[in-house]
Amino acid sequence: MEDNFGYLLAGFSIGWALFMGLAYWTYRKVMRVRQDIDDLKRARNPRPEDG
Amino acid sequence: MNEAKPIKAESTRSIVPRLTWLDGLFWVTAIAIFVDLYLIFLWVPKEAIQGNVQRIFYFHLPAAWIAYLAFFLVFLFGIFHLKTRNPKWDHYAYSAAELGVVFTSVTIVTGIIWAKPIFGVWWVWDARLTTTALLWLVYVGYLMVGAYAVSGDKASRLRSAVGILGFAVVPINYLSVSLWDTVHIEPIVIGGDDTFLSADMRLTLYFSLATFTALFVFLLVVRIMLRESEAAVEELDQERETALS
Amino acid sequence: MSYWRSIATIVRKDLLVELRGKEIILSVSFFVFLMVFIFNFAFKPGTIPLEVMTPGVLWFTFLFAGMLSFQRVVSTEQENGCLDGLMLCPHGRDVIFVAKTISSFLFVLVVEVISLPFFAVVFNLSFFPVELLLIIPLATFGISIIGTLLAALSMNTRLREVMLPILLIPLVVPVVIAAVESTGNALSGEGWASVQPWIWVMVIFDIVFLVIGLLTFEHVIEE
Amino acid sequence: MEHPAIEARGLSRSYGRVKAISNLGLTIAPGEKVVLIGPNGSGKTTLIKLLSTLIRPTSGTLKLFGKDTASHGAQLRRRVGVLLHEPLLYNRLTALENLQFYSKMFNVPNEDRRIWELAEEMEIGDLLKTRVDSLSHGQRKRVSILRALLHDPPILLLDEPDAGLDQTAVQGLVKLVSRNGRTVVMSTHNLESGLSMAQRVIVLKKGKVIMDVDREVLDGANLDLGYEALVTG
Repeated sequence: MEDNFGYLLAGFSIGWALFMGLAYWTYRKVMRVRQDIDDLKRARNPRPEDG
Repeated sequence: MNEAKPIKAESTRSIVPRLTWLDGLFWVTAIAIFVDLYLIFLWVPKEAIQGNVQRIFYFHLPAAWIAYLAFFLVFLFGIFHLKTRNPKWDHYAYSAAELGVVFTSVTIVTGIIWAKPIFGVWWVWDARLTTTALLWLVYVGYLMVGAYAVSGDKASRLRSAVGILGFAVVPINYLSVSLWDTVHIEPIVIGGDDTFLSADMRLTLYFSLATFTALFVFLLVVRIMLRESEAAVEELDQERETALS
Repeated sequence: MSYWRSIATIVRKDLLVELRGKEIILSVSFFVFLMVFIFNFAFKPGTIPLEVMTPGVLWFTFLFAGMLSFQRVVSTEQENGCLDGLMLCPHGRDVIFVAKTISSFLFVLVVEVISLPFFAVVFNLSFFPVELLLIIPLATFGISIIGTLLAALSMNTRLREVMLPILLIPLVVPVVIAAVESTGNALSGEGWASVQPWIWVMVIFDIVFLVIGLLTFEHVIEE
Repeated sequence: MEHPAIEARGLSRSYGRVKAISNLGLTIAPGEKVVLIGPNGSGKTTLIKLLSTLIRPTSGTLKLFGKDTASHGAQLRRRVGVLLHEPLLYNRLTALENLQFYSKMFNVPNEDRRIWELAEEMEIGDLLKTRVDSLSHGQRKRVSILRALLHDPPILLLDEPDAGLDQTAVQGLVKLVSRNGRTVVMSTHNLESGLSMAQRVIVLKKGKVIMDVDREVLDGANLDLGYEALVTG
């Protein structure tokens, strides 16, 4: 490979790695939020429907 | 009326929510991306005429295909939403539209970066690029309708109609722009079809497309979950208000 | 058959309401008058060859005139909840869409006919190419279909004022390109051959969006 | 067996998360006069709009004369007259022009005779030539009632017709409405005009029917007391 793309590859890789890390962190956070919401719903609903 | 009792969110379950198929998809995508990078930058041979600039093609084309896939989904989900009036479809459509705009932006930016060295000008009114730009305009309008109301019933149905209209205009856009198109570029340069590519190039292109698709599916599902959580929180707010009033 | 009779009744009623107030035709025609002035100040005549500029100015003005009219045609139904009155009539809700599109189309056409001589004078057009008799109605109808659909759908939501231009313009680009190009060719006397492909673009555009309008309108217009 | 005029099964309608009508069952025979009573927000107007096919239910079925409103909407609207809070009249047209427009839409035979006939009955013959925007609220209401009766509908839905009407107009309305075998559903706030017109009283609360009884069973007095108790709850 006469023109060495090592630096470009490295740069891109770091960029993508950061992006994917952020994506994974968001994904886990969303899962957590969904569970909290489910808990909230369960906590509210068993209350007898008034009126 | 009784006071809504405060909710203590003490969670009895484990801190880390259980793993799902999304985790599997995530790791597959992560690995595929790095392989894809390796293919694009090191493995695939340099294009004879344009040199290394042409490597951006392996980002530009997949991003364009995914953008059109995303907006096709918005079109489909829009129809389902109008038919069944189930807010679920609106959440799916909105998430797909948001990702569609992201991928369209990537397509346009890579198109511009690619056009500069080839033509010495930033923007070129190529039929494909212009149609994509128009699509971007329509669906940013779509998202702005969304910004007004997350679960407003009428606004969400208006969004679905715009989503359907927006996609239907694509073929006509392409037809009228290519008739109008003054700059003639041979297809290979900006997102041409793949018959001119050598075997290695075609392999890289398809691999890159597969990686982008996996990434798109992952981001879409996460965004849908987020969107549904937004709607759920809004619903709980309304419930709390009615309970308190 | 009663489908077209109902549409004709609604259109006749719209014309009657408009004649009574003449609100739309007068104010929009005056708007076109202003636009032509502004364009003249913006592009000093003589700097740009007229036949290049005229189609662009013409259709830009007609597009904005259209947008003003769609909002008004639809909002006449908003007073006293008249839209509910139409929805209670014994026919499908798509009749309302078709009727309102035709009413908007007629209003904008009248404005265009009124302002064409004015354009001819200011841009000293020596002759009136006959192709325009086909280009102007086709393009105006295309714009009216999408304009009416969006105006009606965003009617009683908070989005009304700002949404129409933002949503309408990207959607009507193909018909505006077709109109400008074919008007340019017609004005420079290139004859039918050069205008014909653009006519097809507009015909396809009108048909596709009329069908989509018919299918989506009733689902969205209901409460 | 003749179909009931109005038949609702498990009917519900929600706006966003608020359930305006929840799982409501109702059967009204042809010719029956029914009055809907209930506090604000109990779903009276929503129910009237549902019966008139103006809005679609989120769940449940609604049949008029045995035909489902979801599939036969347009056809059924020919047999339903509706009066809403809004007069549904075009301000810049005269009352006559408005009525001529609606009679063409409902293709009422020899419409002018019909319009004048009804106008005499409702004593608004002299108003027909004036523009709607120069009519008073009460006059507009009467023109709108006339609009609902133009096509002589077998079902008549009135959403608080007595709001803004003076006593004589209310009597005129009651006389007009309670004639021949027309099925009438009328929602109202004040009891007297409701009772004077209806055989059957339905009390709505939070989108549910909490009382459905014939007028004879309840004389005016204890209905007042009962109503207050029921409604405040």
